[in-house]
Amino acid sequence: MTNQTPLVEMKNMSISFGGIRAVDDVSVDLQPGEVVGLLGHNGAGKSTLIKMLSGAYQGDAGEIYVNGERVEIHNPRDARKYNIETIYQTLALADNLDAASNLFLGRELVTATGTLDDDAMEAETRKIMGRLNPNFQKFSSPVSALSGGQRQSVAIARAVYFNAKILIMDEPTAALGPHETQMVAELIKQLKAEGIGIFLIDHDVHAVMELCDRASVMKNGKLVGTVNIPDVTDDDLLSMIILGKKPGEKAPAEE
Amino acid sequence: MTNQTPLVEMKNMSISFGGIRAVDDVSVDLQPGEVVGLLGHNGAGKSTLIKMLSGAYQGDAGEIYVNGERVEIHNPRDARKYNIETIYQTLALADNLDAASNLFLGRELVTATGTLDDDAMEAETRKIMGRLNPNFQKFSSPVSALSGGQRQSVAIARAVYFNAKILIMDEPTAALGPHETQMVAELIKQLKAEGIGIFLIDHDVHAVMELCDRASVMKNGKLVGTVNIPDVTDDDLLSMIILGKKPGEKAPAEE
Amino acid sequence: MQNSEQSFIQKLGIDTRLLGMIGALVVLWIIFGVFTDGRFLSPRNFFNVSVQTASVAVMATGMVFVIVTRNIDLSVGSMLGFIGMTVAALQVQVLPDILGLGHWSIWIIAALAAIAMGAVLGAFQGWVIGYLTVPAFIVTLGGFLVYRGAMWWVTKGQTQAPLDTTFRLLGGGAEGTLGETLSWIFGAVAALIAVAMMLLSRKRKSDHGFVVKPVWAEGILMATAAGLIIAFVWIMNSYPIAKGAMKRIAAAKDIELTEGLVWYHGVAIPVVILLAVTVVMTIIAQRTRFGRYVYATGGNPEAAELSGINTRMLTVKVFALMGALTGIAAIIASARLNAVDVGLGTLDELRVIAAAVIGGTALAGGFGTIYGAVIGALIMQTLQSGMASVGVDAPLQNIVVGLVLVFAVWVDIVYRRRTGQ
Amino acid sequence: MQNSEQSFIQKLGIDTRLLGMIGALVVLWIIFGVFTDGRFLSPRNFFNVSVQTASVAVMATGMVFVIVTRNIDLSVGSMLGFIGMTVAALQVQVLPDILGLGHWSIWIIAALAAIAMGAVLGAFQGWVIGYLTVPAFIVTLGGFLVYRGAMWWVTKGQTQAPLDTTFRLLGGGAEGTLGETLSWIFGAVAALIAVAMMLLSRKRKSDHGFVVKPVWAEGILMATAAGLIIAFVWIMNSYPIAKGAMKRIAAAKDIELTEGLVWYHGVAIPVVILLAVTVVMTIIAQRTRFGRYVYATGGNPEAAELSGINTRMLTVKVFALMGALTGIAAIIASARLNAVDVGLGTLDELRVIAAAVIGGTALAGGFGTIYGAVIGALIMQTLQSGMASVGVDAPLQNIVVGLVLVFAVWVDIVYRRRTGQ
Amino acid sequence: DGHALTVGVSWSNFQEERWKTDEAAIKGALDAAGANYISADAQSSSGKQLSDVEALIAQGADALIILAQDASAVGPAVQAASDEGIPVIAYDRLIEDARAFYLTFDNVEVGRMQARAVLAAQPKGNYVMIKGSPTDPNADFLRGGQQEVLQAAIDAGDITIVGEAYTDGWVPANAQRNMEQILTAADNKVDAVVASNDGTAGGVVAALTAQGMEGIPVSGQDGDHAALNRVAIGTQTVSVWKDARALGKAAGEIAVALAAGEAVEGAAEWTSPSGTTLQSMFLAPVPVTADNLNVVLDAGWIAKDALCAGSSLAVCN
Ligand SMILES: Nc1ncnc2c1ncn2[C@@H]1O[C@H](COP(=O)(O)OP(=O)(O)OP(=O)(O)O)[C@@H](O)[C@H]1O
Ligand SMILES: Nc1ncnc2c1ncn2[C@@H]1O[C@H](COP(=O)(O)OP(=O)(O)OP(=O)(O)O)[C@@H](O)[C@H]1O
Ligand SMILES: O[C@@H]1[C@@H](O)[C@H](O)OC[C@H]1O
Ligand SMILES: [Mg+2]
Ligand SMILES: [Mg+2]
Repeated sequence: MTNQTPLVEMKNMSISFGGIRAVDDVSVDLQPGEVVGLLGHNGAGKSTLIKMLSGAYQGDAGEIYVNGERVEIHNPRDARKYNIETIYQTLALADNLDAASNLFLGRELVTATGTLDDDAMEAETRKIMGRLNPNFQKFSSPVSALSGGQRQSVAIARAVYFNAKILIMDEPTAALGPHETQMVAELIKQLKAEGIGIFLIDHDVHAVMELCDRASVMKNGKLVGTVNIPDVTDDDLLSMIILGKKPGEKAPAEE
Repeated sequence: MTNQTPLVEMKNMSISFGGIRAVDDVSVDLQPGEVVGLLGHNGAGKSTLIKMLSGAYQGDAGEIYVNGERVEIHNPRDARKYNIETIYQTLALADNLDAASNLFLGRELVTATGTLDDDAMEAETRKIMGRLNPNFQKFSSPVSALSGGQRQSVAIARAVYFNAKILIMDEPTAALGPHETQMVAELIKQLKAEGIGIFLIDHDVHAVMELCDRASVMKNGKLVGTVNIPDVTDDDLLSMIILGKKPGEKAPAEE
Repeated sequence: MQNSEQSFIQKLGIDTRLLGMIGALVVLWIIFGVFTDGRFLSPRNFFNVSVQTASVAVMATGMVFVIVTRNIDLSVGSMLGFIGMTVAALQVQVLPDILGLGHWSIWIIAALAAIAMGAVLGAFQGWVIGYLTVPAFIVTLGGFLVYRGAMWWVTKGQTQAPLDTTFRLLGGGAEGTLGETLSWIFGAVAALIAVAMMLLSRKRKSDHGFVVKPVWAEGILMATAAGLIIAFVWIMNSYPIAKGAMKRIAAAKDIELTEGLVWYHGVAIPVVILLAVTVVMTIIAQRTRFGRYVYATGGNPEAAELSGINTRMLTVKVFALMGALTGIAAIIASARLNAVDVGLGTLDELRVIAAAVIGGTALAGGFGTIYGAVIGALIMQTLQSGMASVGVDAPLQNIVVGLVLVFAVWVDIVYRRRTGQ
Repeated sequence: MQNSEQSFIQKLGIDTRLLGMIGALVVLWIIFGVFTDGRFLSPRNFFNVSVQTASVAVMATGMVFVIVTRNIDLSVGSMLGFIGMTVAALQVQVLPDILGLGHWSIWIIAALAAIAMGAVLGAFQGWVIGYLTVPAFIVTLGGFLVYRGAMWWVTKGQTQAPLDTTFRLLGGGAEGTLGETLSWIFGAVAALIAVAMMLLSRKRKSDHGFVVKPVWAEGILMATAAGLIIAFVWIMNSYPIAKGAMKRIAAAKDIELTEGLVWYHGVAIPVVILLAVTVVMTIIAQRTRFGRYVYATGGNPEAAELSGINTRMLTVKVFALMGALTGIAAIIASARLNAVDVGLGTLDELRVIAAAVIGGTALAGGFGTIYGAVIGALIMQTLQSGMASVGVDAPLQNIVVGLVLVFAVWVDIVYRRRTGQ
Repeated sequence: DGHALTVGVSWSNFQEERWKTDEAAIKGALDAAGANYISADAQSSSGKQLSDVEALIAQGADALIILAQDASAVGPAVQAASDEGIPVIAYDRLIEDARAFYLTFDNVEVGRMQARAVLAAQPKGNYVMIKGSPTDPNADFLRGGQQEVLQAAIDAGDITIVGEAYTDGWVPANAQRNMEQILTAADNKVDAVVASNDGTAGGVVAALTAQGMEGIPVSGQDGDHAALNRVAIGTQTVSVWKDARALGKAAGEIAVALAAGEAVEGAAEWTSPSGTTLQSMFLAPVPVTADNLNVVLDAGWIAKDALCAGSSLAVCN
């Protein structure tokens, strides 16, 4: 790890739901142009952790630093101020609106008179969707009429269209076909090259090995550890996820 | 392919939404104890095809045979009559109910006096969830409080708990962690051994190669072709998905 | 402090929603008590309020199902009026001619007719909603207009009174109660059943090897439940029957009244009906398939349909049930007034929906409890009766009721947020 | 046949929902026309119905936003009454004392006060709903009670009349119209604007290289739009002013009336207001960020919040807008009656919500159009006025209105299902 | 001119029991004159009433009978009618417009009669005033008349008003609840109740019965059958009877006369409290008590078995 100021640092984050600790004293960080994988079993707390960064949840404890400065993120609007963009696992689309409306939601293009410029937005949407999902044609249907993968493409497009500095991707390719997945992988590489920092949650260990620089593994709300990808094998990662111990460490006693 | 009566035959199925053909004259079939993969790009029409079998949609044209007999499936209740169980891509869970209530929805266990036996249902749920997702503990929370993978485990449990003869799995492992995915793979093998026929939609070509006997590939609503898995390679499948042609065939003209 | 309070409640395992509402209710009682020099806290007033609440509360339990399934029923007030008018005409004009005035079976026929009529009307509305897919708002708004008009036609607008003497008991009043002894028996049996149910549930849980509440917590809960029931009976049994009414009753029963003799009311029959309805509806909601499907459909209609639930037929059943309960409410309301005029039930739809919503039923569907709706009805009635007792006049009453309503719900929301959902 | 009809409509690109509703409306008109020997289709009756619809329709456009964001507003009827009473008292009791009776600015002050008052009351309700998270149903039920009570207090229940003479014009009537010439100008300008907007949108689309409608389709649409506007003005301009009213107007303007002279009404001012509100609200709904956020929030509140929309503030704005529109409706309603009594606005909340729902607004949120709500209001008013014209006996009128309401919505649903959504 | 006259009637709220009698009487008078009857129900909304009147005019009415929801808010309706030269009859309730013909029973007088009858039965003690709907101006007229009669006794200290409440929408169930709460607050120390109509009286009697207090003086109006039966049984003291048949018949005849441009026999000028002078005709209300129940019987207003159920009065035997 270089010693330059990290783009994002989350320190000692904790949050509970109804008395149960979903995230328990977890710290992770991210450098510009770096992809950090977040791994862990189902319910480990990955989504909950990144939702504290994106403003969807407010943690019970912990500190967040962006570019070395302490920030308070109370809601998604705060996160946008710091150019944090998120692809949520649940996609967070307004089902009754079409792809373009969803893509530009909260940041609509307007004409000179201040009214919505739907045509310009649709044109832009066609461009970016062409890069993500070449089969996609349903520009005037509400997204509720889209297939699972089409919906996911819209959510991805939304996060990458605006000039994010920090990108959070929560299982972005879960519903994507092999071709579409490949296109997203290329996109990630390109964004990384542009100096954007990315948190990538993905259950596919191969993809993580291919795309990430580092990986943080969680188990039952706690951080198991963070490793440099070049230093580990697929199986190391798998055993961290399943056994909850770093390579060479002894498994911790189950709570 | 053996010549015994197929468990399921869907012949020349078609359905349109607002004038656009989502599924166009597709035929597939399934033998007992066989796993047939359904592949295709996002929006190819896989989910729509199987929804005509599960009773969620009614096709515009086509015929369905179960055990060689022509059947009419107008709604999900009809499908259940033929022991067809489905794991929907959208999971189809009642968010306000807990895992056990969702698992037994429509087929609740009752006590001698005819009232719901919630405790028995919870006990059963604990058993089956233990086999699918050992970390799962949230038995009394509504499923809206579960992580994406936990929700998917509940949906899987629901489909496999009851004695299905025909099982439809629409991207069952999309949100699952590596360990949980492995457990589902084992489950599929075991169900197959019990003589159950399975339609498996999965974007992971490796998984399809490992689990399936045959694979049908769709593109833009049409069937590209059906192949025996032992006869093809990963790359054959990929090129069928992306180029829309059977191995050795010429690519069809794009519409 | 807040945390220890929270964990105490958690250990007891009661939902904070219930506590919050009961808290809001108790606060209202105390405020009105202060303003009326304690009269509002007299057994007499508790008796009054309990009877006044019954009709709306009975309907509110049904409205919970309607709203949980993402529907609404604007027709209940009019339907109550229509049913009330029809069975009143039956008692006043039709049955006496056939069976003779005061025949013993008149009240039974009338009561059954009311319930059946409600179920049929409700089922028809449910059919239009479920099978013809016309939105419930429109269908029941139509019903609201139709029943009010139809009510007029039954008797050309004429008030029907007086009703059958036995039927009248279903509305409460000095005669329409269980009386002292029966009330005690009723209380004891109810308390026993409550405790037995809790023990049974505990046993079932531990049979399945689940963690159960600590014994002390279970003990406190049982004692509270039984205690509340007995306390309620005791209050109702401390409200003496007025001298004039005693004379009337004594005369009717041919008893000699001695000087200094006091009789007490006991639990009113409409309240007994309400309690029975509450218990049955709670069981339906929590312990039957039908109830489970109601909540599942409200939570996710598509998921319910995909799970093999016939959501259309479910809608028919839910509205039929709502109608039958409206029939019961019509019996109580008409018997209590001993008359049915064309205004009967006016605005009741708002009261009923408000009771359900105050009681925590979400208009977006999927959530709501029967006891919540009953307590909601009690809060609404407490507000109205309290205002009348304090002597606030109608226009000001409305203002105060409106403000307190919003305030009470807000307090409840804040309380629940504090104690962690 | 069905298919070719369908594809013709598809090519025209109008939504079948709109066609279905207009169809239902036309059917009602024809039926009433037959039953009244054509009187219902007279210019006079179209004029009446258009004015009668205005107040409810203005509020219905706001109710669309309220319901789309998954809220409800039960307070509009009472709020209309309260605002109406307050600005009536202002005109009758306060301003004449300060400015002198009949001062030219009275109507302006009164009108602005009405709108401002509505916006403030609405914003406050919205704040309680958005920030204190009390359900809209409860908050506006509270408002319903509070405003009705408050209205009584403004004048201790006394009716306020007559209103300022200029203010009165905002309610229509023989004097409150644009007159013949202005109406023609109004119609011509409106038709031109409609055609220009369609051309502009076509140009923008083709500039971005999107497929546009065939020229013939676009032509038919433009001709229809312009034609409808001109036809409407023509009908309003064929309704002669009654002799008595002409005398009065002539006297007021000091004109000599010659024998055989006929004046025509032209478009009524409340209808002009309604059209202006409809256009503005449609632009807000379809062409502004605020409108987009309203629909997004209704479709998925969490997604909207996660997309950086301040959904709480949005709630405040939606209710403030609803309040301001209620203020406008109060102006129309009170000016039309030239008086405000304590019953003003009674039951309007139901009419307004019904208009929005008939017009296709889904109570579950996310869907609804402004024009739909206006047509919904027109359907409701047609039903009510038609009943009074046909000569059905008064008590039967409610029944028929209720039945036809459900029937009309059902027909619309079946029609849309047939033509594919 | 060949075609028959049409008379339009606009009801304020047809739901209430008494109007059906009025309607029958109006229809009867019109039938006799060969005129047509058309009607509409404003459902307690003055706005709807204006629309209704417009519809009735558009329908070709030659004369209008209006039961006004509000005395001032029907102004534009009268205006519209007079613009077309159509005569308007203010039926039962005042319309503040000189162009209208006012035909009514005097409501203040009704209030006086109610109070007089109760005062006669119970000259001293604690009184409760159950008023009508706060949105009906008649409620205050009635209350005013009641006060006139009671004032002296109040000043003398003979009478104390221990409770007073409006009844939302004249709904009996609301009156019952208000009465219950007042009885609780007053510890049953109530000696007489002045209720403003028969419906509210019914609610009051139900509340009194629960306390065994049925039989104390209670007033009402309208001659509702259930109320007359209570008078016969002794649980209500008086129902001020406004013979709707006479009023309706008169209205029908006057409408026909005015439409034909004829003068109305027996009409006189009358000036309202706020200074509007109109042509008018007043019919006399009759207080019906146990002593003169034969009046309603003789008039054929009610059948004997309906009046007498459960009663042992002389008229009933
Ligand atoms: N809103 C909530 N209310 C209550 N519990 C919650 C809520 N959100 C998450 N949880 C719980 O917190 C834990 C962590 O959930 P989270 O969604 O972060 O898991 P995850 O690591 O993203 O899992 P997956 O791989 O399945 O997406 C889970 O046990 C879940 O049930
Ligand atoms: N209810 C619907 N209304 C309109 N169009 C629909 C509907 N459901 C599906 N479609 C369309 O039908 C096509 C096929 O969708 P389907 O969900 O079957 O795709 P899929 O092959 O399952 O894709 P994925 O891999 O993304 O899940 C898509 O273009 C989709 O937009
Ligand atoms: O006769 C009464 C009438 O005058 C009043 O306006 O409304 C109530 C009726 O009982
Ligand atoms: Mg997750
Ligand atoms: Mg799919």
